[in-house]
Amino acid sequence: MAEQFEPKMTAFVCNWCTYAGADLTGTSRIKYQSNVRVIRLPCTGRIDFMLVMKAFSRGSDGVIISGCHPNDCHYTSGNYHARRRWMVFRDLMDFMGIDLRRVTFSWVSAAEGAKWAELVNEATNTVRELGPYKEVQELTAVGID
Amino acid sequence: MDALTSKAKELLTAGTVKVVIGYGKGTGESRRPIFVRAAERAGELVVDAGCVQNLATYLTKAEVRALGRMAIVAVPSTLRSMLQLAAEKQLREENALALAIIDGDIRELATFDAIEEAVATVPDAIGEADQKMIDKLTAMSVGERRAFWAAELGRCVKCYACRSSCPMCYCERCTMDCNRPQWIPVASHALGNLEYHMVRAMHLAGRCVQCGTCGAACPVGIPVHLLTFFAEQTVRRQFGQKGGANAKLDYAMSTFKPDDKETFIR
Amino acid sequence: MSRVGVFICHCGENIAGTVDVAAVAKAAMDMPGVVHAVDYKYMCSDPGQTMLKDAIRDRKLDGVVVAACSPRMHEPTFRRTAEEGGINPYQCEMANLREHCSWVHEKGEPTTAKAVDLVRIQVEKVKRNHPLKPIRVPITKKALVLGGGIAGIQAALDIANTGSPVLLVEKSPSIGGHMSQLSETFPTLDCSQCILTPRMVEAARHPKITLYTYSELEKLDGFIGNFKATIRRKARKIDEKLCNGCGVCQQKCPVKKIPDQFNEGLSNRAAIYVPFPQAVPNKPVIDLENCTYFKTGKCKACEKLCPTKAIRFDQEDQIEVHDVGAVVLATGFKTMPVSHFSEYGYGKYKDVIDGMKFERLASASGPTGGAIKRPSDGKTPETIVFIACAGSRDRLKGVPYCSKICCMYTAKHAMLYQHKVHGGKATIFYMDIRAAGKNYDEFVRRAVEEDGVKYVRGRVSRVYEDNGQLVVRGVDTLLGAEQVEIRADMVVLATAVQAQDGAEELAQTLHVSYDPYKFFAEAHPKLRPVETNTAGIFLAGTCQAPRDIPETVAQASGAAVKVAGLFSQPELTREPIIAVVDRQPPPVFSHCVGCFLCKSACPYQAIEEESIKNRNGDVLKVVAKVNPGLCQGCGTCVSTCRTKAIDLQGFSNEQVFAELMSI
Amino acid sequence: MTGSLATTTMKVGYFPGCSLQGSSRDFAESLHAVAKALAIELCEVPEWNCCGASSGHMIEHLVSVALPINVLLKAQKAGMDQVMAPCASCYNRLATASYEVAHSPTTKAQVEKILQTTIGKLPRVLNVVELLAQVSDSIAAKVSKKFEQSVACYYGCLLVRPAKITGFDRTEDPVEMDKLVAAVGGKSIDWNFKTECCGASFSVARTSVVGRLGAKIMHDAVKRKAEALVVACPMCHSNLDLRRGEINRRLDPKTDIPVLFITQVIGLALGLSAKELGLGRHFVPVQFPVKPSEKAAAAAAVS
Amino acid sequence: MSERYILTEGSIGTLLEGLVSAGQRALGPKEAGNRIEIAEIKTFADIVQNGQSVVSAKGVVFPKVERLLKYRFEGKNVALDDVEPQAQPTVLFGLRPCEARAFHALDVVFNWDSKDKFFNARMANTTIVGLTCTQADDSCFCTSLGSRPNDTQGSDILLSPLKAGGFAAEVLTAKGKALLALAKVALAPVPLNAALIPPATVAPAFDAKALQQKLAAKFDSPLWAEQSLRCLGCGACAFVCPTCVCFDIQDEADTKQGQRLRAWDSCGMRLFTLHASGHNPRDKQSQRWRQRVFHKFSYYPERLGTLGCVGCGKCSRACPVDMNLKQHLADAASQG
Repeated sequence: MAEQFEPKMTAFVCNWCTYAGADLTGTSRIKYQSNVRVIRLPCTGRIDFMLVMKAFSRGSDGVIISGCHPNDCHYTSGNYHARRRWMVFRDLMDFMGIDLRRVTFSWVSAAEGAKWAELVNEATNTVRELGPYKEVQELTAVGID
Repeated sequence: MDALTSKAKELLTAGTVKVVIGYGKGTGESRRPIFVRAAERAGELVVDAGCVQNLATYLTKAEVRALGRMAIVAVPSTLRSMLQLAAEKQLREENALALAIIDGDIRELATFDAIEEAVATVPDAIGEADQKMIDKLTAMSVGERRAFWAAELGRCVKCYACRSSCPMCYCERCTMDCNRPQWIPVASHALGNLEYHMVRAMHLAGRCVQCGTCGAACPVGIPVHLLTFFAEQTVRRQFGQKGGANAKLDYAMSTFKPDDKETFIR
Repeated sequence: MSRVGVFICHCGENIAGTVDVAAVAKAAMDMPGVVHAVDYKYMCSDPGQTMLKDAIRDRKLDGVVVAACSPRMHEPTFRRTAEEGGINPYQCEMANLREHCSWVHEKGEPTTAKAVDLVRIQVEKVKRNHPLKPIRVPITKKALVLGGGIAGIQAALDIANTGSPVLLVEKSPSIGGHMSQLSETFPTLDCSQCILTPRMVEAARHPKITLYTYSELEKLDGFIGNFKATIRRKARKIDEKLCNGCGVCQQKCPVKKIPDQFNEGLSNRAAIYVPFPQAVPNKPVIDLENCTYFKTGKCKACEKLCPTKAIRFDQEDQIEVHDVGAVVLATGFKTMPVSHFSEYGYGKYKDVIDGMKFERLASASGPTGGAIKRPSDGKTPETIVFIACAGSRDRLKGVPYCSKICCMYTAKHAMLYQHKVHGGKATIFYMDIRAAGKNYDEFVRRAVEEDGVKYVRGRVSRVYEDNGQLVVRGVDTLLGAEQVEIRADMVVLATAVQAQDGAEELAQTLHVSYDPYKFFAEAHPKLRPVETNTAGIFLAGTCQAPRDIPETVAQASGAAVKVAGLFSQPELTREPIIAVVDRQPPPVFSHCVGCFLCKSACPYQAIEEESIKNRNGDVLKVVAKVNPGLCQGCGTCVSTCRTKAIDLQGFSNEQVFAELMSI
Repeated sequence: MTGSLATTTMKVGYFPGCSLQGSSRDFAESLHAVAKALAIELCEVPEWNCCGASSGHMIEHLVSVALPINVLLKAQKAGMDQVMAPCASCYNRLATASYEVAHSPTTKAQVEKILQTTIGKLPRVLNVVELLAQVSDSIAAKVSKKFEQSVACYYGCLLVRPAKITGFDRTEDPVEMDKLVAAVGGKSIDWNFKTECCGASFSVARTSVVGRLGAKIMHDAVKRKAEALVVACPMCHSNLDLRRGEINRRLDPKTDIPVLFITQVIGLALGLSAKELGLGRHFVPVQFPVKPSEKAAAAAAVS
Repeated sequence: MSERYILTEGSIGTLLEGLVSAGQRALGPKEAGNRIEIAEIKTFADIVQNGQSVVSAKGVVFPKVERLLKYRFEGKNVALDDVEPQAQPTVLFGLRPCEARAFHALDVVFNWDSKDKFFNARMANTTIVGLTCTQADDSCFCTSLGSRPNDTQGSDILLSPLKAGGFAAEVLTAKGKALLALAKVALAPVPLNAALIPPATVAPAFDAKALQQKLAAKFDSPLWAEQSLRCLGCGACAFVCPTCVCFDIQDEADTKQGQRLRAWDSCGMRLFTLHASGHNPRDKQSQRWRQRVFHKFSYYPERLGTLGCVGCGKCSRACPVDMNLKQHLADAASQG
């Protein structure tokens, strides 16, 4: 590649832990790569599994999903439900040929500003190395005459 | 077979049920669903190896329900469907009773408890060929799997035969039909097909009774049932809960354990 | 077609220094649906807000995107402004250009590009926003106070004095808590019980306060203004109405050798006992582990001799459920247990004791009547060593924080010792002296200057016993880091303040969050110190962090005011960010198929079954319905719903989808 | 895992360090003998280098980190997931180094630069007591001749400190060695100087210091009826054994109680010979007051 | 009497090569697993001579998904990009006569009022080589619709197998003649005495004309509810059908660009007639089933002067619950 490929990263985060954590990253002025676009939801429980697939078919090269640590859910158990959803959906994506290296799940609390920066950087670097997610993005044109 | 006919006669004459949903002669050697409403036509009911389709689909079909109380000729997967439908408040004991075909003979199961018992005794493992195929796929590289499904789903025409034939796809409005927002593309291009089948599998994870009727229904022979089977197996493996085991709701995807074990969340 | 206005805030240099705000405004102007886009130095300033209001009016905006700091910071501000500008507050969204962009990325094109995206995301969202009305729910104007220490007592009294009824729940047989065990209090050295007991009595007598001693909270359901508290009243095995507290039972009880918790095990009590003479209520309890009757089935001495026939061996625990509108947590603290100090011989040597024991020794009502006698042989210690920070500020002991009260009470202890033991030698090993507080430093100075307490700045590495005497080995960092060894008759450890046992479990039953040390977490460290992040639950005293009595009392009153404030409203208005199940005209009625899988997914039991009937009252369809009072808006049901019949106001499928599509 | 060890072999990386090849051969011998008896295979780290102790970390910090990291990298290359360093000083250097690269990106980067490599997941560093503690069950199971002496377990400074680095046992009042002694039937006395300084590397430079410090330790141990001192560090051993003269000069009465390596104690209990355990190499001869049980045994043998 | 030449397997081979080198592609009934698909034909051996493909060949002229136009959002404006139909010159080789006839039923719809440029462009570039059926099954009913297994309508060339081997190729149109030229070998005319393998016998099950009249009076008959009781309301029948023309227009767009697609749809599906209000004029499956029958056998002949069905029976074979159209029509036609 002549000039470096910059991945599109989409993040779905909960409002109470990870979004707040990302705010803390800001208030602590910790720098991280600017590729990520955050979509704020009240809780990981709200993150519909289709959003992840949609993000890819919409052109994202990587997806980050993050919320409160177990036990810390602002809504007491939304993240537990989410965890189950991911435990199944992840396997299914894999079974259907989606590259799991492009999906990062994590718990980032409101106090873990540094972790958020780290997470975004690592995920972004991983995906940058993998390159654009053609396999899925190109599907939008396949099967149309 | 005689047993079934006489049972059906009895139920219809007694008025215990208004319709017996069963298998009858179809085109050529095939079997087709029939709806016997008069005792004298009970003779049309057939029981043989050709009777595999899961008729439970009709238990939620408005036109069939309108006929009155139903008796349904049930293969094991049909029984599991009935339990799952009950758990999801789509079927009540007064709606239907089962005429279960369990290794050859016919058993009338009028209560969910009875069905639960029966279900507990019959193995619910999926067919060997299907299991082989799933193992083969899981053994592949992710790229190979992608290629496999791209080829298979490329044929999909979105006729929704899989959805329509599935006993658990009773929703009046499917996610597919939801257009604000348009979650899934309507057109049957590669992306639309991939997303459609992904959603279907997810929606059946923890609810699939593994009858395979969806796969059998596909006119272009896509093994769509492998997707729901896999999703269901994932649930069973990780949470020990399964679809169609009991009439009380035990749905893995709307419950949780604080100590659910995963390895991928950082 | 919507008319969206976009307002980009420079936040001084905070955003403008990194992001090309003018370029963002220009890009925003090109976005479909945007009819107005400007950038301004401080959007949250008065002129900034006025500008927003004017724009809404003049440009007839129906949606507003404020691209500034985090919505967690100023969303309420700008929604209020939008409302004043004449549109529904929920037609206003914020793009986080500061915390999520300018503060975390380098100046440059990509950062500005991201800023544009963040704006576009919110524009696409706001285009799909719907006007929302705040939800109104009634308030039960009765408070529950957990913990009968000084914090609980104070909070209960203050709330009760505003006229609202209070349930004061204390798990031990008497209210009073740790303060009732203290001898004198710093910095005034007035007797703890002399100032506490009147409050205890006042609480007990107060017409608006119901005491639940020897009781515990089993569970708490519901939400702010509408909690349901389940309280277990443990069986005292006596009829409180009949008992007149004469105390005969205690005297006659054959079992007398039970270490007395109130005196920290320095004296004994009977199997039926009143924890201490000034206990409120002054009614005994039977301690089942030790009562002969409960162990062997024989005895019943107390029953025979009780003049009022108040003993009830067959009494059972009672469960009571009460509606309350607010909860004050005042569950207090514990001190670090023995096991942590093997190097100080704590637990090994009788004469190595902790501060609480010393309080009892020094207390006029204590086992020695206030005379300082060492536990091993009752001799008066001629030399005594106090070790401050025993566990505190010590990562190895799992307590990196300062316990805050030790410096002061250690000084007090030394002082009391000097007053009681003339010619006694008191030495204090300390790290730093933290005597910030009214008259606190003066107090410490008095200990040094007037009472001749010897302060040695340094840590103690080991306390060991040599020829029947304790040897305290430490270092004096002020005298050239010399090792010092002091042969002492008694050693007092200022053990660290820790969260009460079971604090974590309680926090989880109440859904309040807590810090790594199991102290309950306040909603905001500076601006909301007495709230928890669970609406309607407030904090008082040491369950939140170590603090002394004056602070505790102040915070308790603070919590009480919060409760009073809540109760002063006719009803509660809540954010309308809740789930709703769609309703359609007949014949559809709702897309919900009534599978109720959402019901098991809801953490708040907010999903109910609704039967849709025709005129003749026959049920046409049973569908889900969300109780707006119970729903907290997590949206778990939304992603569980296969037919997409449930949606979350403010984070609807259409909004989120549009956000995603705009990236 | 401990229980199963009786049957299966456990593989552990092994870093001898200099002392075990010189001054503390007795330690080495007893260690190998015991390991053999417990079916623990000590796999020596291929072409290991100095741990960077003593002079190393006094003079050049970076080198004192790079050296042990180099060792750990070699161990990791050799597929080891734990490395046991019997010498407390080696142990401390290895542990400190891996702690530093784990916690300071800058140090990590510098070290990577020096070693011309990238540092991945390093093997866990164990001291000898830690290792034996892992298998204490099988030790207890294998005891053939109870070690009935009452001893003072002496940990010294490097084994358990600093806690954030060793993360092993109770820093201020360690007990793991005492547990091992108990496991083989011995009685470990309660005394005061478990973690007192013994003078460490002054062993050569300033023997007077060693004498002063050692005397304090020996005094308390003897006063509390210890029949031997048990150590897990070559320096402690040489200071208390080799320098007994210096110590006794400051003691009244003088003492001749032996100083044993924990491996030797366990070895004796497992019924290994004095030779296998290198007991002959001590300066203070290893002998114990005869126990009543032994008397009985002897009597029985005669009649 | 049109020209008839002998096409040996060999000359079919060269013909196939010829048309490929002429920049055309040959599609035809081909084995795919346990199904027959309309797929690329390379050699004569590829062609399956008996049995029906699951999905019809209609996709060649009316793809399951086709792009009608593209657009981009430029600021607040939308820029349109026209899309030209991908009309690759195609020969449908060895198509069953019933399917060959089906293109007419499509044509009458796509050129009913406005002329559909996409359909027409594709149709113009398509040559059809029919192949006489020598085998039929219980779902076939071409003869009931006034057709026959060796019907020439719709084909540019019709191949009929000769007893002696090879085929009699009847050239029916100029297109056909041009195609045959690509064989690049002199073709012998079929001698008059040459014997053909007899076409399949398909017993007529009803009379289409009579059916049409019957239907006029049967709109409210309980028959439809009875027949459709087992119908699941999926679109399998419509999507395999060579004559079904129902389509849906869908825009797929984000904030940057979009495309307008035409995709197959089916009147058998509930959603097909669902109004935004929630009202559905064809709410019951029976109504949708009736619509399907009436559309093909009543409305088509009335409005477009042709049947909307060719009796290929693909729908019956594809149906997961064995809705056998022939049977159901026969019942409709027979009942009073």
